[in-house]
Amino acid sequence: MLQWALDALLGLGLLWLAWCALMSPNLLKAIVLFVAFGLLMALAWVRLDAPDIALAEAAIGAGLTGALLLAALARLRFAYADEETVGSPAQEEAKVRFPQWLPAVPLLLVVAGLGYVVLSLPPYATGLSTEVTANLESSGVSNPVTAVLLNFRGYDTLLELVVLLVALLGVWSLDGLALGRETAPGPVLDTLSRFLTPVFILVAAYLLWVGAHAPGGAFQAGSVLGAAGVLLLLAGWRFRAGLTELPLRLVLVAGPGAFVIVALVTMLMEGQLLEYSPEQASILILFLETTATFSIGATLAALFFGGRPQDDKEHT
Amino acid sequence: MIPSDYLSVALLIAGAIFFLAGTLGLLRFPDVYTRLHALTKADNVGLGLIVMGLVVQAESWAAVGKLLLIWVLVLLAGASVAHLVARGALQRGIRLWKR
Amino acid sequence: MNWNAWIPLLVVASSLLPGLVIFSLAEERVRLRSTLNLAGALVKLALVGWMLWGVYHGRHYETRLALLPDLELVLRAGPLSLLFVTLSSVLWLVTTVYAIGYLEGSPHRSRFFGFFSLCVSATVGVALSGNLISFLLFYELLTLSTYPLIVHRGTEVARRAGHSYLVYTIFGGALLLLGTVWLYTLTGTLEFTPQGFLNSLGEEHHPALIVIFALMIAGLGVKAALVPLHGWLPQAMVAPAPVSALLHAVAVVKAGVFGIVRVVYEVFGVSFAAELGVTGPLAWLAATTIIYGSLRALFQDDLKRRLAFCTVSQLSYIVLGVAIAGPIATIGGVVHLVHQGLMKIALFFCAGNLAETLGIHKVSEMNGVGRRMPWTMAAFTIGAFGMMGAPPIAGFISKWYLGLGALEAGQEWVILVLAGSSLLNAAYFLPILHRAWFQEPPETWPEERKFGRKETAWALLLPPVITALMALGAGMLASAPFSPLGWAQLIAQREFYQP
Amino acid sequence: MGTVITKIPWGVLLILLPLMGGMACFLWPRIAKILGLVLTFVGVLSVVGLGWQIMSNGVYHHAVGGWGAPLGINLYADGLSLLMLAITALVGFGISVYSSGYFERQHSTRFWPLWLLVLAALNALFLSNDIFNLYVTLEVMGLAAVALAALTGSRDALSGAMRYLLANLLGSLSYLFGVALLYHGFGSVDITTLAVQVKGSPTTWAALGLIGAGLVLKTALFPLHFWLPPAHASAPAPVSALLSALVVKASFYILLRLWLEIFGPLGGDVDTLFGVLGAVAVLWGSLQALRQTRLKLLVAYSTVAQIGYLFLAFPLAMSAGVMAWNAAVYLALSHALAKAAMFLATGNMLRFGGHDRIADLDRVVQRLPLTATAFALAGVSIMGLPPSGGFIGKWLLLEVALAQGQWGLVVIIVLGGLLAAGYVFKVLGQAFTQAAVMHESRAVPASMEWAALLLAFGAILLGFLATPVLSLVGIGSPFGAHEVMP
Amino acid sequence: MSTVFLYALVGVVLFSLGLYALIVHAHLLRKILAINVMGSGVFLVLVALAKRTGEDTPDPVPHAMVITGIVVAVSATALALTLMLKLTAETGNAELPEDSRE
Repeated sequence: MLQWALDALLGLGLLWLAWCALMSPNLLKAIVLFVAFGLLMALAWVRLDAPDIALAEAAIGAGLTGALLLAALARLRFAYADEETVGSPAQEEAKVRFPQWLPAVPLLLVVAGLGYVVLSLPPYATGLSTEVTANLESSGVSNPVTAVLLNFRGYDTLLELVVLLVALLGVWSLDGLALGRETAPGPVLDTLSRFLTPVFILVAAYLLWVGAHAPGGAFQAGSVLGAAGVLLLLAGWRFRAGLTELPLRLVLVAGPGAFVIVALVTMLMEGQLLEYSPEQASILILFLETTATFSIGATLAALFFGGRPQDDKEHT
Repeated sequence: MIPSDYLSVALLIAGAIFFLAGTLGLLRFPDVYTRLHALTKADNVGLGLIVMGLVVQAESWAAVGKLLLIWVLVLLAGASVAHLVARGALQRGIRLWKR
Repeated sequence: MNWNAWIPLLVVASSLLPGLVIFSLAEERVRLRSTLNLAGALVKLALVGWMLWGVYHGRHYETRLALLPDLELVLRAGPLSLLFVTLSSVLWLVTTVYAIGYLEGSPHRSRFFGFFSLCVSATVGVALSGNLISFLLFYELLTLSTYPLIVHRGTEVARRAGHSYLVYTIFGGALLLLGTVWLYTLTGTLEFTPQGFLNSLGEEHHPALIVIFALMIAGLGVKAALVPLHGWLPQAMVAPAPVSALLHAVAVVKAGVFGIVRVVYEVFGVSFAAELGVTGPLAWLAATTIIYGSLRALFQDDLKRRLAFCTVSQLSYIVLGVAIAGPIATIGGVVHLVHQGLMKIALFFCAGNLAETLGIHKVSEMNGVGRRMPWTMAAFTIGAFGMMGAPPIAGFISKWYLGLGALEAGQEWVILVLAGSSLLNAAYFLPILHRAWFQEPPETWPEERKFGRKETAWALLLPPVITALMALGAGMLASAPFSPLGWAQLIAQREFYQP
Repeated sequence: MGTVITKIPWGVLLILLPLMGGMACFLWPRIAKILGLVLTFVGVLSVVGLGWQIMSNGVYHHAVGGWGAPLGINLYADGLSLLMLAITALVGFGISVYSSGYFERQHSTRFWPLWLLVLAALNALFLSNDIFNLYVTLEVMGLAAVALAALTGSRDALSGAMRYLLANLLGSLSYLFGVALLYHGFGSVDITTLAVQVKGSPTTWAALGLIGAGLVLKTALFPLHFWLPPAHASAPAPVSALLSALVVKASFYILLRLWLEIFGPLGGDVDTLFGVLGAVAVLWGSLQALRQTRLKLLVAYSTVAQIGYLFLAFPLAMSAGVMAWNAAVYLALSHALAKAAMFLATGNMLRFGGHDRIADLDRVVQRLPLTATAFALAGVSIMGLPPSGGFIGKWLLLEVALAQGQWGLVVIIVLGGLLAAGYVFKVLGQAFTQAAVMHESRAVPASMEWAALLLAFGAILLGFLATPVLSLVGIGSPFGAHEVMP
Repeated sequence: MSTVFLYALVGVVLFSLGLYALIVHAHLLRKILAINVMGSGVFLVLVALAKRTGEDTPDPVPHAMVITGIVVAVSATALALTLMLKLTAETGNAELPEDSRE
């Protein structure tokens, strides 16, 4: 009963936060509420026995997305500040285009319909869990989620890393506004980032290693690395001249690149794309996860940075 | 319930009270600086008490270590963020509240 | 390897390939271009001659290429096809000579001759098509390749004429397509067959067949300039004279008429069409067009427009011959396909000469032109008398057979139409001749170009004279074995009325 | 020789090569152009290899990871996939050749990696047999396409791309929701497995609604086409070609595939709905195209209309499955070639004249004859006039519609062709005349003119290849399951 | 009602809330937020229903899918935000212009 009440409270809390985030008249508030919503989602994932997702959500969904949104808002306001007319907060108000209830009516029907459909599903269904359990032995890892991500459906993960790369290519090709350095970061942030970076790296390494048999893995580790990058960027750290070109790009491509190469090699050796022999599976997975972690971390940090990084002397 | 459980409960409740006080301060205090003061002070102690309450329940020294690490990290982050917020407010020219 | 299977394709290719090469030629390579054109025309003529001889002796020439799983692109040389192919090939040669002279020094000639060759290929394709889908294919190709020729001059008037041409023909093409597909869903075949292939369809399909017939006639009637679908033709006269001559007197409009002949005789079968009761309305439509075209021609001062309305009227003689639905009328209609082409192209050549040499575009400017350009006007006179139906020129033969055929079929009213239209023909041609021969020439011509002692350039002079002589010859030697009339009789015997 | 060709895993190469190429172009921008050209050409060869394989061994299967469905992901290629791959390779090569002349240095380094990744995603999509994997490929393709559409950074391009991105994301989420329902309802994301498992139930219908809506949005079927004209019209020419020719076809392909395998027999009246929307799209898109004064917008609206044609096959497929689908596939293929050619030709005219106002086209026929020819030939196929691929597709569609007495559709098909003629000749008519405004013209590289021309020529050539193409599409009988339906 | 269906229903409502906000709002940042909320809704449905195995361990396949989905979502968000910023720099307004072409 207590459990149920907790779940109900959590569910209602999610809905309420989402509603507030979406309808708040103030954009900053909306984003902060959205981050809170993300954290509550992480809690929901825990309640649903999905600790892997909880970690990913907390790090990526709430953390990095929140950072991206806040940075975007800051740049948006900075852009507005240039012009007299758009400086007013009216710009950001939750402007509504037509009677608000108009789309609400069909959407209520959608809710009712989909709700009915969801409830009509059988209360018990194993999905693919039996197949996963049966083959977990030969997958090379004992965390079933990692097994699915890196082995059973590793091809999806390969393409997913490509999605991340594509997003970065897109951001760079748009000449996004690079993160400026308007104010000096100050000693506190500087010290904090210096102190925390090793901790982040340690945590990332731990998550990466532990992912084989417990919640964690490349995405979680990568996003922790990414968070470290964000902190460093905020503290004023920049890529050193000479590293922004090929070396940086190599790190960004390492994850999907390694994946593709492994895919090719396994195909040549075993006959099928990404078919690992059971003996080598765990080491291959670790290799893929390591490269993926670096790439994910670097890509997320680069996404936060915005524009294509340039050598410091050019960057004014 | 064994004695250590009573200790946990006491510590947790104490922690919760600190959180409550901190939140109350956040809501009721007049300006950003005083609010920061209430929030960080109370929450840091509150979290410490809760961590202590959980340490009592911990099953291994590793778990104790992790719990303490959380506290330390939050202390660090909280202090730094409070500093940054206050500095930002000062730079934007927000005045200190005076009676 | 059976070469006979490729000859029809070669006939099409003999103008298509030079055309494609010509597109890529630089503007100033006049000699190479002319050589290519003439060589293509001669090769085509030779191939056609070969097939004529072969078909006369009962050989088959047929090319089949897969187009759709159950439909093929068929090019087949039958007597009817050859009639049209021969006409087009001969006239293409003549017109090419004329065009080389006419366009000398004007811009965009590569483009012009390229599209010109495409048009001829499409026309020959239309003639040789052995089934409806092939016919449709070349018919649309003809539409598309004519458009650039109409807008060739790039003026606003030309653009509007092209626009109007497209509105009519694309719409017609769509109707024809609709009719064809519909027919295909009913029969599962589209192969042109003597006496048609629809006899076996049951009663219940007859209403659908009548609609299909209407769709097809409407689609073809656009190019055949049946009233009220003729609107584009007079406007299209903005095109250069060789275009008006070959395409709007012969190729394009004949493609429409030829299609009607095919549909009536080899899709529906003339007796089945009569049974459906669709030939009567078609005959009335043709008669209306004949009279309407002549009446409109009467009031045109622009020479080419007058000739265009004359074309509208004359084309329907052929349709009328078909719609009367008797063997003799058929001969009259089919032979007029050739006769009208010869006479009308001569007339257009002459009109082009007047415009090119003296800058004359209007009938009212033609006073005394016969003295300045006697050869041209002599050819014009032959053509004009032929149109009126005066013996011994080819037009007389056509009208004679049409009249006989109408009497044979018991449709006397047709005689009245023929007589009326002949009177009208005389009414709009005789004044021209009178002006040209018996009026005093003006002091100066609108825009005269000198050609030494000749009245005009050889390339411009020879084609009208030759075609006029051919029209004369077709009439005088009508009883010879390979004359148009002889061939039309062969067609009527072999294809339509064989037991 | 033959055995070597049949042993090489062409299908996998089609995915991996452009993927690696995209990354390599990102790493070493200097070789991007050469690498892109070489790899797209190798793509053409690979499709030929795959075709050989499929023709000699039957449909192509590849169990990624060696697991096989339902646990793993299967790659699958039958005749339908093969044709889509082939058209992607051909149009892709054309786009590559064109782009090698089109882009300046800065844009070139940005274009090639994204373009190769789109190509990889397209190939992966056509080869996938797994609805979740399809979602991921859709996302790779969608995000890269958005980035490409915004490449010029102009105001129009940015707002077009933004609209496109939002539509894309909404479509993807809707699709993903449908995938979630299917997985939880029937325990698999493998299409073949689902085809057996799925029964008519509220879950199925909801999944159909969500997946259908998502894919229809991505395919830009009326009334969800709003994002297409601005995005396609403001992108650089090769990108417009890519988006109109291939990207919208990809989501249509998924819809078709899922309809054939999973939803068709359970779809109820959805096919009628698709038909009606398709019909309205044909008319609306054509009329809008006629109204445009800018060439690129005209061509973009023409895409809206031509997409409508593809959906006309749905109501007709009830009783004449194979024929109707053949028609749709044929139309899709020829539209891909023709529309790519048209956008590329438009790009040439735009570069040449510096604008794309239709009324001010300045004697394009004389000054850019190859481009004008390309536009005209592509127009022939779009109008559905013979001889062209478009004609064959329209013929098949008309035949089915007439055989079933669907007079409404017959009228729409014919009318759509007439309207198409209207907007194509609206452009060509101006191309002969001299513009009132004189302008400085800019040279157009030969590679750009020839790329457009050859693609257009391909669309015409398709008019003569119906028999082989239709026998290819029959491999593995993708439409076969439907034939026995009453 | 079990936890599974509770969360699944919350997911459905989140999806619809997001959709509603996406339609109603003009500001692009809000649209991007709305898309993210919609995504969370779908993810919640996927994962909640995975708990129906009747055992302690839920079905891991949807979990893997959701992790993929989260990464896709953050990628799309980053791209969308950059586009929004560039568009704002061009138009001075973080909204989609009504059709601005002549």
